[in-house]
Amino acid sequence: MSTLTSTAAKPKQNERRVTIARAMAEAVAQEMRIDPRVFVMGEDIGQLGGVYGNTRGLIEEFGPERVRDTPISETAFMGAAVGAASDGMRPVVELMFVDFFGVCFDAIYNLMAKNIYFSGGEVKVPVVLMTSTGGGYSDGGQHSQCLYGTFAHLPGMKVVCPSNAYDAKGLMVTAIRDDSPVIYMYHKSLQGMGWLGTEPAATVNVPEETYSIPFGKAAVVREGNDVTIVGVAMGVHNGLKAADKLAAQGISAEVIDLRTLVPLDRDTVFNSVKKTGRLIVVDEDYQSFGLSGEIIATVAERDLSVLKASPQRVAYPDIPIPFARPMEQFALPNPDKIVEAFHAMKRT
Amino acid sequence: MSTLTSTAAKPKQNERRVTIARAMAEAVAQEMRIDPRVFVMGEDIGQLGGVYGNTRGLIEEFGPERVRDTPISETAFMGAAVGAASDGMRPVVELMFVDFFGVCFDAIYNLMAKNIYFSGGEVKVPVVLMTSTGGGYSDGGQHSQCLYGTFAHLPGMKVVCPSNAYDAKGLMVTAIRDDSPVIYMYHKSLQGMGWLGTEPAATVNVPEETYSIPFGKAAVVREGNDVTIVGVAMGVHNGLKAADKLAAQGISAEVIDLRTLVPLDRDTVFNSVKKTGRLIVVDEDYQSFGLSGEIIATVAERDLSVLKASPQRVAYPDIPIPFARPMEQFALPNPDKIVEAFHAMKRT
Amino acid sequence: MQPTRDQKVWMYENMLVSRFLEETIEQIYLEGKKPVFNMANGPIPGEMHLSNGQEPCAVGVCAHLKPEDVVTGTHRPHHIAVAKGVNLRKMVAEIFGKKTGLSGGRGGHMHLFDANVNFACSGIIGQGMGPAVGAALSRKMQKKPGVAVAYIGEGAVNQGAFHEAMNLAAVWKLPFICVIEDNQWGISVAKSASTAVKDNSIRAQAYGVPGYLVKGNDPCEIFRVAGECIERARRGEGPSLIEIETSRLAGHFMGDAEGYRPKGELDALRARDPIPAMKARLMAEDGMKQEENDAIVARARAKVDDAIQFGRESPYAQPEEALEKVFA
Amino acid sequence: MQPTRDQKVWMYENMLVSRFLEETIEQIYLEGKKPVFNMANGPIPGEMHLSNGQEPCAVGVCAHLKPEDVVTGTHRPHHIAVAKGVNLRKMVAEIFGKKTGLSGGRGGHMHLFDANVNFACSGIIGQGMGPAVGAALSRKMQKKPGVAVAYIGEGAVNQGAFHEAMNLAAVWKLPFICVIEDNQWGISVAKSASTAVKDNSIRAQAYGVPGYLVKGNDPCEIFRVAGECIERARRGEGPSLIEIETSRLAGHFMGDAEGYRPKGELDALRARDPIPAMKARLMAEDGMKQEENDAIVARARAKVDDAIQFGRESPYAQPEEALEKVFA
Ligand SMILES: Cc1ncc(C[n+]2csc(CCOP(=O)(O)OP(=O)(O)O)c2C)c(N)n1
Ligand SMILES: Cc1ncc(C[n+]2csc(CCOP(=O)(O)OP(=O)(O)O)c2C)c(N)n1
Ligand SMILES: [Mg+2]
Ligand SMILES: [Mg+2]
Repeated sequence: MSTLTSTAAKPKQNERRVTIARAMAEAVAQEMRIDPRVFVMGEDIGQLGGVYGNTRGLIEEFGPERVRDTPISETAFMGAAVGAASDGMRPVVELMFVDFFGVCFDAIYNLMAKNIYFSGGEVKVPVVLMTSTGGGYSDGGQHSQCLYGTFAHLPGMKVVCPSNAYDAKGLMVTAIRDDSPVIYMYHKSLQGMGWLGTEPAATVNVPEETYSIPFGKAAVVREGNDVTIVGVAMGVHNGLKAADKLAAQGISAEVIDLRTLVPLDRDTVFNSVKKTGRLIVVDEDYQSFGLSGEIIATVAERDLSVLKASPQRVAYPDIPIPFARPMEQFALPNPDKIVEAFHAMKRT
Repeated sequence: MSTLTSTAAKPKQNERRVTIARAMAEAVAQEMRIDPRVFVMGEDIGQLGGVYGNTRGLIEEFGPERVRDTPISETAFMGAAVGAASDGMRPVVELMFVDFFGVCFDAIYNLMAKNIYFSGGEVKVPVVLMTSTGGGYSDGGQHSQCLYGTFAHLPGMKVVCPSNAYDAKGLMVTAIRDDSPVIYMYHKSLQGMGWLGTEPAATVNVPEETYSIPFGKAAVVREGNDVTIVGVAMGVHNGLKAADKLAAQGISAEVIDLRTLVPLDRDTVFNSVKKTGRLIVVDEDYQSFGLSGEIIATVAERDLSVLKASPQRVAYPDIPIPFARPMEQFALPNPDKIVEAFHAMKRT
Repeated sequence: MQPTRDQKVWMYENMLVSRFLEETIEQIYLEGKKPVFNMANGPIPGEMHLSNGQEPCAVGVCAHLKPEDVVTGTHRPHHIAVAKGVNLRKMVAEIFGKKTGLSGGRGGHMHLFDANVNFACSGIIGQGMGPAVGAALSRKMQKKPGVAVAYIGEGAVNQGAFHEAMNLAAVWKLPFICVIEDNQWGISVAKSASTAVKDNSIRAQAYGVPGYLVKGNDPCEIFRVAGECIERARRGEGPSLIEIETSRLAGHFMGDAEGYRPKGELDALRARDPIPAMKARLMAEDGMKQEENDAIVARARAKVDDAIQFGRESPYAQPEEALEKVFA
Repeated sequence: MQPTRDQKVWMYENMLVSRFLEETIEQIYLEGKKPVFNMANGPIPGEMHLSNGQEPCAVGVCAHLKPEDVVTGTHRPHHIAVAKGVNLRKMVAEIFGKKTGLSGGRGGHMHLFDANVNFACSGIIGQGMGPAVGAALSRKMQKKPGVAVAYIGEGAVNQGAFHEAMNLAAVWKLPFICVIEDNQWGISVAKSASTAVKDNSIRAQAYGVPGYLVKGNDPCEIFRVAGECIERARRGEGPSLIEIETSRLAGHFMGDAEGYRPKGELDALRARDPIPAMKARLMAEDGMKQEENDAIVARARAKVDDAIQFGRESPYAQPEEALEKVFA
């Protein structure tokens, strides 16, 4: 099991507390200072500082050559990121909402993700693709999706999903330094943008100096003995809140933040379930054919005998995301649903 | 459990045996005859009859107005299919290789798949999107994928994957008559095109008259007691061959052809595993975050106690598809791997 | 082709309906969002793209259209929906997310579908193009009357969908018109920073179709040009393209601080607000008196008030209705 | 800008290398595929898109390029790769799927990458555009010399990627050239059925960049026009577009029965085969004698034979090497 744990749960007096948005921008800026090959491009990432604040301050420091607003031409600029990366640059490129992937997915999954393989490793593709995920604020079915499973399913891309600012910074540094494409998925409601109704626990102490967090190391963000709750991004916060509720019922839940989906830290999940015997996967992405199934299968195929009860999932139902608040909130995972899932588990 | 079974296994004397390609074209032609709203569009589906033969003969009978070769503009013509369908037509549209979905996926998954929902059911979107899947003939990493999980993960599309010509015809008729979008995925190596090294067992007796096969009904294509092998398309044939090999070892395998991934016949899978206690999922799509995990989770979450051993998957590894024959064949699922998986199962 | 007096009045009134609607939505949108602006709160949550200033693009084109004609709007669809005759009560109820809305609250303001008047839209840039071309194809194949119009922003013209759909419509000679609303901005990015040509009308040449540039944000001039294009399409002579220079009088969406706007731009645009201009013109050229104006204004106001009241007072769908209507 | 005699000879020789390569591949491809043609069989399995007839497009442009310049090819890449100076042995080994190939056999004939001469390609229509524009951006940002050329078929021009990338290159004034190989066919679909304009060169106007049409499939004329575009790009004056009328002398891919070709077309095209024409020209205009020709032919043949032998005799990678090189 990984010994890394999130600092999310330990606020201290007078410490510097930073939003994910700022942690991302800080990581990018620090890398841009030491590496002239790093540059940023995307829609409204210049003067506007990114719709979600994650490029704020960059154009002021680095100018419009290295912080490039693009036309609304995702196929062209995703393809351009691939070409620039193969030519020695290290683009950090933004897809404003992950929901827009469909207009440019060929450039992402047929070029960005495969050119290393197609070149037998002779060509490197150090692209970081930042993209916003998540709903909960009534933005409708084309602006609220997570699509974790969609990206994690297709080989050739590393997939990062931070749940807090500390991880956001360290994972961004690792992403920029990686010679392979990294899809960096940040959840809008964790960004620390008040106008999106942010989850406060995502804003945590973040060291000013540069540091990196390795990919493929899940964090056990809360230890427990009776059930393992696995998630990413908002799912981690839902898991932690559910763990509080379960604790009030005398049930001790362990909460795992996968942090990266590719590579996936299957060992940490398996070892935790081996200890607790029970598994709940929380996923804000669509339920079927995605993350939740994969995590359950990961445990079941390795050794079914570690499971003391039927594993459960609390995921987004297989429906487009509705606009109206009551319908959207009904469909989203939440702590109560996790608690219910625990009690609904069929014991073997 | 469904009582429908495939006719694949029962060849008779003098019967009409038909390839999947021809079964598809026949179903489309029969529907075009009775319904003037049905038309076909795509690349090279006119005079060429489709690269995979599945529109052969249509332009001769119905002319170029109803059988339309398109420019290489998938975003435009997929979008046009949506617009035409909402305007009362019933387009059957071809994406030549499923691998190309990335150039037009927004039109598919943000429009085609969601407009019914976004209109509260007021708008219908009767599109059939036919697309070829699969490798095994050294066509490289942009022309050999299956992507079952990618399509099945995203809500709003029905997903059909026939394994034989009988099902291909009946499922096509159902697809054309459905008022919702249907992704009809046909496997190149089952098409009965000699130049693709076809699997002969996919070419079966097909009635001349029109018939339909309901979606969401898996077929138990072989009954057995010791292990359940679940797959679609080529996976079914691999499963059947593995079942023969297992039978020679005294092991009785049940083989399930899911036939449609959305809707997914979870009951048939669960009931079979309840009987056999063992589960192997065969998938030519990438292993992680896809079909194989979903099927395992489906059984595990419903009632873990039906499983007598750790379920296994024989799927495509999480790598782009290599060109060279030895590497590609190494990576593909095959009957021997299924037999091995059976023996590797950890008993609880 | 010049609009008749009735057509001018129709355009004026629909511009007013659209503007009153936006102004009312603006107020209601801010309910529950003060002192802290949080998009998730209030009676109208989520993103809100207002169309203030762009009304001429909607009325000048739609004045020629019948319910049978097809229109696809953008992420900024209200003015177009109003001009196309979308059921206003249901539309407002949809914007509130209510059960009585066009989709029962599943869609929201970027997803307004009214099959009765053949209106649809999408929140994805450029993606109204393909469906409109498909509807045009459907009419041609069925030999049914009707043209299809796709609205698109000047920023969206740089999206591949524009190119593919224009070419397809031209190759197949479909009754299709692409209307570009050039408000000079794609969120914070100026047209000059995103577009290699000054006028998108020149891009019509890439498809061998007529291309027009309409300056001045003038409903009558738009009417004239759109009339030609639509007649052409109705005659079966194929597609055309119109770029309209218009103005975005609001932020990209509500909450946009617009720090990127050059100082003075907004004031200059407001001074050229097309609605007072239209009023002045009707008075000057068409003998409209203040009373007639007041009556038009009152009618427009009443329509909006009625729709707003309907939307506000309608109930939400049951939460679990979210699970319905995924398939037809 | 006219080619020197040396440049003409270089072009001629590279056309020969390319043609001999295709002819040899054609033969080997059919091994194991008779009597039943099954793409999966033989020493070279999979799809095979030959470039016979299109050699002038490759040599006329690449004659101006240095190894540092960037080229992206299409699904039909051999002639371009040859002219760009891709390591021929490794390229042929890749086409055979061997361990000694450019990617160790992972890519295959539609995925030829040679970082030493900055060549890449993709099997997806139009998707060479973005990467070439990105490479051009990289050079501009790094203030390093080098232009980027994207090849694309006339059918692929109707793909959104073309439009987006042209606009991006133009807005950012990048050292980029788009070369359209117009062989009149996209598989079985004629240009007239897919493209709303007769000449794609007119589409340059949609991006405010120079557009050229080169007729006659003539390497020297292509050289002249490409030279202007490339010089322009090197001077920092931005992108341009060239459409070349060329001919596809083979099927779309091997196994294509070409039932869609009008009768006589192929014979007419073969009568205008650019390689004999170039030979005749060198003899007529540049005093090339039969001996010199024979020497050139022999050199070209030897290069191909050597590469083919290398490819054939090289071993395959171990099957499990398929699992390597997914990430850098
Ligand atoms: C494919 C895609 N990319 C990006 C966006 C985000 N986005 C929404 S509106 C907008 C600007 C659109 O500009 P324009 O087309 O000029 O329309 P306007 O907002 O000015 O009306 C952008 C970039 C989107 N919705 N879809
Ligand atoms: C996005 C996409 N759509 C379709 C195809 C299938 N396809 C391969 S080559 C081809 C025709 C290309 O025509 P053109 O661009 O003129 O090039 P040519 O083959 O004539 O060299 C098509 C449709 C593809 N590879 N990618
Ligand atoms: Mg705009
Ligand atoms: Mg061509």
